[in-house]
Amino acid sequence: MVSTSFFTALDRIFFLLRDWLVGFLPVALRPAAGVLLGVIAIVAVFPGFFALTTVFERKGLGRMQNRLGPNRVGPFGFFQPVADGIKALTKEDVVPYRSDRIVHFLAPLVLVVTVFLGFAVLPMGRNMVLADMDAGLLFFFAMGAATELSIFMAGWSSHNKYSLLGAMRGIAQMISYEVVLLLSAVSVVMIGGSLSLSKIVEAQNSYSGVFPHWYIFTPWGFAGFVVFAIAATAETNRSPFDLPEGESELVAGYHTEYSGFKFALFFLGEYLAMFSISGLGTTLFLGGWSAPLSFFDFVPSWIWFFGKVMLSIFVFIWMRGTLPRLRQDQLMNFAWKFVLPFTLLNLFVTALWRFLGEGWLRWAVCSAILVAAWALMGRVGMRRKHFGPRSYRYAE
Amino acid sequence: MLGEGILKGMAETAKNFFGSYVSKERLTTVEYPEERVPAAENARAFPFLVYDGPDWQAGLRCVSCQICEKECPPKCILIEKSKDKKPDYVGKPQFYPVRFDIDLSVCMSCQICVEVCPFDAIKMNTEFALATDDRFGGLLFSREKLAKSNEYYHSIHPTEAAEVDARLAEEKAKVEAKAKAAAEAAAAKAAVSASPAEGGN
Amino acid sequence: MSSGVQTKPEQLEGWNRPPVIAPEGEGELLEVAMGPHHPSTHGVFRMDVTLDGERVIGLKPVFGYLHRNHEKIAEQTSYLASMPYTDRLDYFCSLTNNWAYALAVEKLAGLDAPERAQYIRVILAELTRIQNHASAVGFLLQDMGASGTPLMYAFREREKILDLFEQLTGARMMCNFMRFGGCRVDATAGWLDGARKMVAGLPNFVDEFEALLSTNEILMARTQGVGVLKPDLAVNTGVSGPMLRASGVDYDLRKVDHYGIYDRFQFRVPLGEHGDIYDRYMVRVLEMRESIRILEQALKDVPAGPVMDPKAKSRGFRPKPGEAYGRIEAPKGELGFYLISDGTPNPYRYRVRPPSLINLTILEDMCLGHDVADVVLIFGSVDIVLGEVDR
Amino acid sequence: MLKTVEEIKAAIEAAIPGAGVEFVPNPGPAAEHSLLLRPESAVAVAKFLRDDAELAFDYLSNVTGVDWPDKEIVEKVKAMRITTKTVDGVEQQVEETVEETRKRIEPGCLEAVYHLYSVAKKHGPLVIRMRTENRTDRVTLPSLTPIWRGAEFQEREVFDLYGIVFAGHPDLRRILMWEEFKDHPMRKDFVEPDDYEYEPTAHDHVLKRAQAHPAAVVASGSQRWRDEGIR
Repeated sequence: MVSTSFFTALDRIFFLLRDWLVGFLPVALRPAAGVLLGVIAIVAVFPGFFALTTVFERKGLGRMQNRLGPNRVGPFGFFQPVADGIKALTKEDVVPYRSDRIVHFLAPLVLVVTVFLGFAVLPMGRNMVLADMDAGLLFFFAMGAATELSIFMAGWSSHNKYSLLGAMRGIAQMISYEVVLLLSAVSVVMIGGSLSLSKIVEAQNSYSGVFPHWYIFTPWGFAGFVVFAIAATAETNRSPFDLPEGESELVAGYHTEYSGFKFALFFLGEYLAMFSISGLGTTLFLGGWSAPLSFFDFVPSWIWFFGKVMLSIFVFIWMRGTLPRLRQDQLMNFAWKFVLPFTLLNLFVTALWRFLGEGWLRWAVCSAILVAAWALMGRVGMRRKHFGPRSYRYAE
Repeated sequence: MLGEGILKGMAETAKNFFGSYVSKERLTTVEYPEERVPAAENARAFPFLVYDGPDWQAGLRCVSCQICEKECPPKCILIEKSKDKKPDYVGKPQFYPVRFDIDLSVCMSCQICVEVCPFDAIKMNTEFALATDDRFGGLLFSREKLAKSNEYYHSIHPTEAAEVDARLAEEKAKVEAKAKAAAEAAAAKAAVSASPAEGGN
Repeated sequence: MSSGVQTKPEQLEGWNRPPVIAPEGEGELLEVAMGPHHPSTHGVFRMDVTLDGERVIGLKPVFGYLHRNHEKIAEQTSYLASMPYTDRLDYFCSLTNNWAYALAVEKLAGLDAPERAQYIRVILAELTRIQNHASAVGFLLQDMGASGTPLMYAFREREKILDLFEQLTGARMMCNFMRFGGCRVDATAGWLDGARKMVAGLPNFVDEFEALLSTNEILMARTQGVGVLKPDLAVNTGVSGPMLRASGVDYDLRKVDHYGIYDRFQFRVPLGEHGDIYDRYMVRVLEMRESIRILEQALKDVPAGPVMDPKAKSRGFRPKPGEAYGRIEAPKGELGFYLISDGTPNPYRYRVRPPSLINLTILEDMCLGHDVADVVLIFGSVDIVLGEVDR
Repeated sequence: MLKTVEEIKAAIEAAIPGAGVEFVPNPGPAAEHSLLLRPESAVAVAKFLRDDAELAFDYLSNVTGVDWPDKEIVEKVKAMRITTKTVDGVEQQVEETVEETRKRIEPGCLEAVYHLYSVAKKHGPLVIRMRTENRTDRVTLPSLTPIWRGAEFQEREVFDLYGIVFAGHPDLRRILMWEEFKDHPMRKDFVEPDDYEYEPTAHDHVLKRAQAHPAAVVASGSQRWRDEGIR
């Protein structure tokens, strides 16, 4: 019993901490102070998380490429982000002569602020959500869409051809994949019956035997998750959809003309967007903060949440380490001609799942439809675009 | 199926990710300043001058023939010939360089000076970390800096140095034998020419 | 001097210019100077690209940033002293550069390399080819945005090959190894064993390399049907090497010219059918496999014997007056040296036929009508080294 | 199998009357003899070489220039001279062999050398050459780029480094040197300007040479350098 209460306390540790801190204040100020503390926690924790991720990313990429990765600053190179931060802070802030200075200055700020706002609705643990809105999902997507603005601001104001091309690519790509992202989330809403992210997690937080009822373990959920992952990668401009940055073509895309701390802000924004979208994916398909097996329930819920986010970050890094980049027209084709129809089909399959009732039949039917659709559309698409594996002849 | 190739590639990177923790074959990195790969025996960096014996000035093998100066592709060698002569390793009087400069900032480590040297006087060093912050002359090595003992040569290129030593010893033996023969002949001649005189006495 | 006589392309007979691509709709064209400082121009190289949106409607390559007049330097020094300069042409494959130059001088002076030297040359050239192709493909995929993973795998193997080079020649990249009438030093039995061991591990590497991306859908979508070079145009443009063979032209100097001792080895010449980037990629990968085959055969029985022609001499080398053009199948294409001797110790005329430069002739034709992202790929698939282009 | 260079010459002359192809022997061990084309008929000959079914030289491997500066030739000539001598009181005209030293200047030229191969027939090389009339003002040769596109960059390079103007080249600009550069660095009489991109190094004989330089200026080219103050 002692241990149970200990783990419960650990699960609620952030609340206890907050209540203890807020307890020093007059009662009237307590709710506001509590929220403020939450905001501070998010603003403090996630950049720290970002710093760690950069090291892990570089080390992970290094290992995938049979290198060691950074290992010079501090033990195992873990202080590398500190060095990087100092470097970014002390660097000269170069603003192009003919740029639109105000917009140029605002762009990174807009990015970081809007991305931070998205965290407000993510349930990071049992009851750990800053603003538990009824339409949390909608709020999240609204905030996500605002990042496009900042990219365009950056690209336009820089007065640089590469930046402009990068920004144009970015806008086109993000708008296209926004549609897919939303539609793949809609299937979750259809089953979960709520736009509130905490309710969606609650809906998944139950077990058959030891196995959880996460949406990813259903045919429509798995398909939805795959599509969501594709769209999320595109939305955060990560490889293989990193065209707006397109290092080998566009130098650095929309942030070519940024240096010093503004560049660091862009960098931060990109990673924060990655965290928030991973958090959303976790919430929607991976059961949010719920434990993967019922007997692990005692582990604090926020550990599960962050663990799952970390896992998805690893997948992001893994993809970056493997995949080459798509081309703009292929990216758009893929979004509108493959992913979008597939997502629409998935909506239909979700509905089917909802109304077929319990039993093996819905499993078989839904899986068959989705697998067949994926295979067929993939084959047709590859044939239409005339690509596929080839065999080679030799001259003796 | 669409995505097959992508999954195959991902499996490959995953294999390398975990493989790099267990296999030395995969993780070939050598963390340079702390650990170093031993230099290959043939490795070459920059030239140095070989001397025999304890005194570098007396033992310098270079006879200032200036072939290397002429053949050096980037022309980084500057030699000034001595006016007087001093005996070389076989005892034959030879010129020696009063000045032998190699501008290592220009040298491109091609080893042609070594190849063309008929006296095995210039060889390649394996020391490559010569960075200096003196841009004008920090890498202009003079005789003093270039001279390295034969023992040092043996320590960096043992096989090659042994061959060179054997060759030189052979030459020396040949020269000595010749000199001995000549001396004997001269002695004999002297004896022959002396004997009538003796008889005359 | 005036900039010469300009004739409009359409007035020329047989002038195989690319079709002029007109911009679509209205609006301004964007002129972007890609380079000289750009992440994927493989050095200091510039492409003045005219863009309609992201579509390329004009491209002019500009180079010479690395020009050092290598030919003039060579004409002012002795034959031997040019050898280390050839290392610095295509600094990825110094050994094949050495060989091409040695071959030309041997032709000029009537020398012949002994058996053992020929074997060593073949071994070194094929090792060079493997490491060059691996890195070229790695760089191509790097340009495609693959975060350097394939490049790092290529470099991992290259590291092992360079170690072999260092053990034999004394240097990793600037080998300066071949001589007129042979090789500078002999390969020891230990070195040959090391090479055998290294070569035994290579097929594994190529398999891994192929598994990584060869059937990757993104790669296929990006490269297939992009940058197509038709065989007759390729021949007319003097394109050589893997690029020519990717267009389906069976022309491998190892088979055609019978230089060295390539006649003795069994190997095949892979040919592409479409002449696009994917074919160039795959032809390189398949050539690596064939090189491994040659290496296995060459390393099996290296005959004993000297490695230098006894007629050859390092000092006072003066070929008889005359001229010679020697060419070999370097990893990048046909590398030729044209030499005129006037009987003095210095060549009267020394000319390098740089495959990288001549393969670039066709760059504009291949790029027109494609996206700016494809320009980078097409350029990467040509496989150039600026040290050789600019000389 | 490839015909000999003489046979090719005969084939050309049969196909193009008045082509005026000249045979240039190569004394070296390589024995790659070449054909000297006349600029007027060079394009026609090149087209024939490319399109003839038997020759099929479809692959232009190498294009290069060679500079042959004016040569002063000192030769001893034996000349028959008719002198008037008085022999036995009679004036007679006698032929006499006199040896005299003559100096003559053999005019130089710029030469473009093309190495042709056949990909279709897998034979080669055939070396063809063209020569300009002199090295100063009459330096125009016909471009073979319309026949072999492979000549495009290489002819530009020859133009850049040697100054041969290829008439009919679609885009004859400098290729390796920068546009503003004067003179042609691969010519034998080109004198390196010691003063451009100069920075002091330990390897500093350059400095001394530069100071001694004005006296050594022989070529008008480097004088132009000096005049226009390029550094």
